[in-house]
Amino acid sequence: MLVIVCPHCGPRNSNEFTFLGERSTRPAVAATTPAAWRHYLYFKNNAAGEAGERWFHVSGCRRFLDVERDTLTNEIRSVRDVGEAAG
Amino acid sequence: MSMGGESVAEYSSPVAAATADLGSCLLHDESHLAKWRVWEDDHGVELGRASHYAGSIVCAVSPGEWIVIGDRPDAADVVDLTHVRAAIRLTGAGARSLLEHVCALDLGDSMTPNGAAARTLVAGVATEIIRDDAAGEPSYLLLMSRSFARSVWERLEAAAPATSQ
Amino acid sequence: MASYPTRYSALALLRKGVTRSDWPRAWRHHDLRSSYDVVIVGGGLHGLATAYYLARNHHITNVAVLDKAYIGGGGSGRNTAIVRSNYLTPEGSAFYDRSVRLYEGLTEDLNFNIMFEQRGHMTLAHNDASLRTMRWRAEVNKLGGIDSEVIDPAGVKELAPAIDVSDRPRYPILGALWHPPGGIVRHDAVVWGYARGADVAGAHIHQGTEVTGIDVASGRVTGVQTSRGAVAAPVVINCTAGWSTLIADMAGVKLPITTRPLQAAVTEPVQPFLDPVIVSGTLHVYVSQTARGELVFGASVDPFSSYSSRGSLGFTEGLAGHVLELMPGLSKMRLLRQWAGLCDMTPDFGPIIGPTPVAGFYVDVGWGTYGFKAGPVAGEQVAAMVANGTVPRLIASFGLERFEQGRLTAEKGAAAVGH
Amino acid sequence: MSGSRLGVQPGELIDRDRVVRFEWNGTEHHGFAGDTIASALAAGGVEVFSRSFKYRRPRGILTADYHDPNLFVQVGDEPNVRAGHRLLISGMDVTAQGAWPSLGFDARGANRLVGRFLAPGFYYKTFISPARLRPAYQKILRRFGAGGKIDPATPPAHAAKRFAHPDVLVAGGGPAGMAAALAASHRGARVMLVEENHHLGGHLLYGGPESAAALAELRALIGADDAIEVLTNAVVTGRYDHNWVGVVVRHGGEERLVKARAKCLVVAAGKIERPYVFAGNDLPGVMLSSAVRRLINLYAVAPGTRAVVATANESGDAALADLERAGVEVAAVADLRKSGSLLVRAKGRGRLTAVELSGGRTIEADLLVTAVGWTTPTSLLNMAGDRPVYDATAARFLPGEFPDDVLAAGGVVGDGSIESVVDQGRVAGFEAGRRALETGAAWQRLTPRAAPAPEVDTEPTVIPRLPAMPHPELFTGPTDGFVDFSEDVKGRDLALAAAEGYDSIELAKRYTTVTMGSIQGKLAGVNAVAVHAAATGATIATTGTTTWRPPYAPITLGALAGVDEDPVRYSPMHDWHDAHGAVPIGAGQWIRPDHYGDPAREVRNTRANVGIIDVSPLGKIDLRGRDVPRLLEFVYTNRWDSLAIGGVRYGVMCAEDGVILDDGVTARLEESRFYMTTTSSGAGRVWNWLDEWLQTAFPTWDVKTTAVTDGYAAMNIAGPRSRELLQRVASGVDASPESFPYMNARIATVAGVAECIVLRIGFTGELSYEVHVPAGYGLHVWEELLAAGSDLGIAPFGLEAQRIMRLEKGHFIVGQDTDGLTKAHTAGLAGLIKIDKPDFSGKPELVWEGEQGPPRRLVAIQPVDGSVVPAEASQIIAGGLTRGRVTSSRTSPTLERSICLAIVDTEYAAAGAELTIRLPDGRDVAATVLEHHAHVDVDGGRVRG
Repeated sequence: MLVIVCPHCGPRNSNEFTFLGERSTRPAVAATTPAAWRHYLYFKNNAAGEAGERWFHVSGCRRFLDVERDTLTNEIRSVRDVGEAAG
Repeated sequence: MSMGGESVAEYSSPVAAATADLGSCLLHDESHLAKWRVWEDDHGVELGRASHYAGSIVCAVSPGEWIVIGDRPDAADVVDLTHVRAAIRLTGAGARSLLEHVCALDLGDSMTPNGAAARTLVAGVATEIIRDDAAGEPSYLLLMSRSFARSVWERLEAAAPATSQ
Repeated sequence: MASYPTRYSALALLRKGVTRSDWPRAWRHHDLRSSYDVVIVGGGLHGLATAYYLARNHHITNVAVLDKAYIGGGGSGRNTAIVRSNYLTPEGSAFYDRSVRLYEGLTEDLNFNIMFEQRGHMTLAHNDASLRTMRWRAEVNKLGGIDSEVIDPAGVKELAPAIDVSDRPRYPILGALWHPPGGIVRHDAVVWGYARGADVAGAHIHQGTEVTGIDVASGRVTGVQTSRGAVAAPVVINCTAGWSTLIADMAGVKLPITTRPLQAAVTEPVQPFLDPVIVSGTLHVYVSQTARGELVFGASVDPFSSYSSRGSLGFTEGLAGHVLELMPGLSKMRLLRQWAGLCDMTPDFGPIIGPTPVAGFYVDVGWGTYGFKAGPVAGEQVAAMVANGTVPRLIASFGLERFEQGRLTAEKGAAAVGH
Repeated sequence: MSGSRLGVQPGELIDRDRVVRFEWNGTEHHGFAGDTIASALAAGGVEVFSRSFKYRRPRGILTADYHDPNLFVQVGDEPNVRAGHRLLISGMDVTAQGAWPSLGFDARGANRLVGRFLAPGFYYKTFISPARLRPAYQKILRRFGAGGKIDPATPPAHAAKRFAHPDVLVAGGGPAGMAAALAASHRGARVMLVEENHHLGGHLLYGGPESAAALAELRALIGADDAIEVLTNAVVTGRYDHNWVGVVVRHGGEERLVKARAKCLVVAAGKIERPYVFAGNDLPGVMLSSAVRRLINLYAVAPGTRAVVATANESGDAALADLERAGVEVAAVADLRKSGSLLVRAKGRGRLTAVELSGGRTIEADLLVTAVGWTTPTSLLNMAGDRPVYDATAARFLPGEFPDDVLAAGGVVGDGSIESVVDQGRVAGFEAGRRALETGAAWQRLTPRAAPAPEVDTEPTVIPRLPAMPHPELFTGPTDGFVDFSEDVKGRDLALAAAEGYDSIELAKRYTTVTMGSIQGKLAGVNAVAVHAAATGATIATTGTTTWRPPYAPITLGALAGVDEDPVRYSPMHDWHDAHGAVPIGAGQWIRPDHYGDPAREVRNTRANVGIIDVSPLGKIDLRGRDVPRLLEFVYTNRWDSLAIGGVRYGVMCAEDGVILDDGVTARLEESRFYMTTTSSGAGRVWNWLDEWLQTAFPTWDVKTTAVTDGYAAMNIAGPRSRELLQRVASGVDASPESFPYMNARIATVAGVAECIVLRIGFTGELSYEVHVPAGYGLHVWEELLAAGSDLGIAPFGLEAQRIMRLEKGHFIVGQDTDGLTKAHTAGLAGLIKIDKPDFSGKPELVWEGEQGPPRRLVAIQPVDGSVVPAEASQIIAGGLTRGRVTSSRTSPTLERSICLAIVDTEYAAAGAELTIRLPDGRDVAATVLEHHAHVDVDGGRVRG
């Protein structure tokens, strides 16, 4: 049971969150091709180490979060709300 | 649709009993309380806190929104949660240890002092927990989706025998 | 094909016992050659089976199997050793049916007792939807000539008396998919049997040899870099699990795979009481009792991707709760050991077998939670693909290209009722 | 002759005033309160407690504690009870395990004779052919399985779990652990102190007067400290990510799980005494020095009458002293620290009778005590990422590196006097407390609800090294013996395995099963490594240990399960259904009425008069804000901007891959207030889906979503007389078809309940109104509707009748008539896909599917023989291959014939096409494809009426 430090709720057990996988960018629908679109759908980096992920605090504040996690150690480097993810 | 509206209809509670005496603490069904969701608050209630205002409790468990328990607040957008959320109150010396059987949150005074509010899992159900001590006695108000209330109530009763140990 | 220096048999066992002489090595150490005809990355079940069938079926013996640690240390040694073929799609069930048939002959074929116990495989249905899926699988299986049928709760009770079939609102048992040919195998034995067979046929098994790079020149694979030096090879096959995307990345090939831990656990042994393999998709649990008397448990993959193969406490809690939902009498059994393996999940729960955009670089990956039961057939088909340079019909629908083309395989439904 | 009860010992744990009677293999025995099963039996002269797994050799006491591989017994319906740990209870029914037909005579003991032929992995080498006999072999092999019996009728033993948040969790209640707990508490930390045995103290319990004094003092201090929670007869089973720690608390056979998020974990697990590998080392009468010390000091049991002591350390010396004090004759002492002094072999048939020492000296004895060294239980440290390092001087593995939130104290890190161990533990605990408080303060700062974080000391304290004392490297003697007692693995077995190619320790472990038994290699681990290293010409250091995997000690499934149950959801009208003969059915988390006796009658009544169904589980989402229409345009495939106030529209949501996610109707109640309904199972998924798009893609849009599923009891009144019924109970709404047409919604007061939402929609293919009532008044309105409609022939109907009617109407159910690959075109929704919209979820895939045409289609079909109802999932075949499947099928009470929905390959989907359905019983039946999905109310006259 990982501890994820939610920026709004503080440290919480990971079973309060839904894992949505590595973040990916949605191609512009008007211009996309089947290959490009399906890479967006199916192909991830599957990084061994630093991964940029999206989690959802479904049983807490219901905010979507950008999580930087080391997939080898499960160490979590940072958790930010998608709203201020750039910050 | 809050209680005491013009309705003559008979209200029914989501749980079987109004109260349950679990020895070191009491369960009370307070589902009938009017509850509201708003996106503005002029009392300045901060995230993670709950405060009393003229008979109402205002709490914040998610950024930019508040839950009001009591009279309908005066706000642009108000969603009535009265029937959406059931309310169960645990009061008594053993309330915390009972809750610790079904809730992973650190309920100690440093992490969850009186007046703290949070949404978390209680008996596997997303629940707003408000620590609302009454006359120095530990008390927690739990709000959860109405259809789960019976399950949660029964889980609390099932855990009770173990609290002694 | 060369024969074993000492064939295994009861008689040989007796002879060794009397003369107190030792057995020859099951596989030998070799120097790493500077070039091989085929380099197989990954000394697990799939890699070793591929080497074995390359030699036995196609007389390709100048083959190296490279493993960064020891053979069978990955998914091959961490799975729950269940074999079945009652899949949802015609392609899927035909493929796994071939695997079951290979397993049935494997002990004699490899002259190594893999202890395949066909005690039957039972997938429980707790609601209309899963009962419907069971019937769907059974009907597809029957069309493919696979022994698979839907049975009622009484039938469940008869085959597995420990199961509680009493009527209850939450998880009643409405019936089950019954698959007599299914069963369990001693997983390590399969790895060792293939290793011994591949070794005697001339393949080189190099343990402790990590692949650090894959050489590609003008769209062709030319060899691999390893912790023990460079090896030239016109054909490189990625037979890894857990690390398959990292190996493919070395060749510049992207795979639609995410790596998830799959946990398993075993109890202390008790006297035999459970014959068939029991699976509940709804409760995400599968159970079998080994010849040693232990119960072996597995569940669904972890809720988030990770390369960490440490077990979690939450897994054992959920597992125990669900096992006791099925068999309440087991509450005093003790969980002895838990572990995790890495599973390569694909978007459609189908494997990825076939050529890649890099000529000579093949993949046999994406095996999710069911790579063990497919080991023999995957090895056989991949060997045929490499030897003949064409993709055999049996694996035609499992190619990498299907994802860009949007032609996903339909096992999605089956994976939900897993293992 | 056997052991027997001694006079009163200073530190004994037994209460001689309380005699406890129990049964052992059917004969009555007695012991004292405080006895373990094993100590009581030993006091009563029992020497053989079990038979070994492979060779069925008789086995006696080895370590006399929880981890004794020879003391597994059956207690009533509980298998594999540790007799060296479990306290005696009066009336206990204790039996030996795996000793069929009896402990004395064991037919399978014949195995011993053929031991030479049962080389490691012998089973891989035989039973190879003929294949037809293999199942028989397998049955025989299974008979040899170890372990006790489980009775499937055992009543479930579940105990509620609990969560804990100690600042410092100390694993191990010996001197170091107790000192660490006290120091951490003095620092201001809340401490949980966990001890595996029944009493705090570790080896101080049997260490003589000096130990006793120290123990008394430490216990007094801990007893007086409210900040320390002491859990005895409890064990830390695992350390998981981020210091999530499992603790099992035992009460006799019952176990209870505590899940602790420890800010700092102190591992003070002590040392485990290691057996010696030599011929006869498993004979009853051969014991470790710690076993002898436990038996004499804790239970006042003489372990033998004539002893040989082979010692290489202080523990053996102390055991020697204990024996002499207890009046046990010591025939010889072999000091293995002296060169040339050897322990050669133990002799005897079924029990020890003599011991051979160096120089051919053979001494008669019924007790052989060995003290040859220690194993460090680094299990918890390994789980924290530690890789132990072999220290040749100390002849044991010692901890290496582990994270900051884990510390080690006492025997796991080194040796020393009581003072030095206590002192090292004290400092470790002091520093653990500081780290924990620092973490706690950081968590308070990160937690809005928390109290203000206190100032904490950030100055680390250096923890003194506890040097590991030199110890001779004693693993195997001059003869071969058992390395693993629970698996019957000898040294030669490991050597043979290595010679056969299983030459990495992990391969050797898997091949010989060494360390894989029920004591998890606690005793065998290091000896196995030593033997394997010798066999492969490697060193112990380079060979390394095998991985310690959780749990540290086995946990019952009952403890892991606890009383947790997946939560169940009830409708506000649930009790009414119960009271009125509803047959319940689980639908996801909901318990719903499947029917009230006769679904067909319910259908006919609804079509003829009016029926009422509880559809409360239907997902409901309140949508507010200026930009709701933009959101609907994006998540649904069809158009929404034009929806008028009071209007209702049906929509389908697709995921980005074009696969149907959910469907439902959405009403516009006010300019900026919408009311979305979803499938019951999709309610949560859809709410999350909306919020995900709003938060990640459209953060500036003015849309507020609130799940209100539970806020409204929903009941659908359907049938030709439903309008009349509504008119009777509803006020504030004109129900006439002109002012309240199909696909419209109104706010109304129903049966006196204001703020009800009434939707005129028709899932059943009837004129019908869905009344959504504030949940607390649901039962009231439900009963009022039934009363008001009694003369209209109203009757409730359940899920089954609804399924039949929706099938008659040809409405598909997402997840039943569609699957994980069904895109919108396949479901025949082309008309609802507006690709002229600039963007919506899944648009590209739907555009491409539209261009290529779907490979499969959802169609309505009817078997030619209307009396045949093809089971759902029956395959549609052509040329022996599957071309599709029946997704829904029922007998239509309205048409009095079978009707179906099916997904078929497009080439077979044309209206009028003749199909062949293969029934589960193997028969083939013919069926025809209809033009529309609807079998009933094809023109929509009923719903629109």
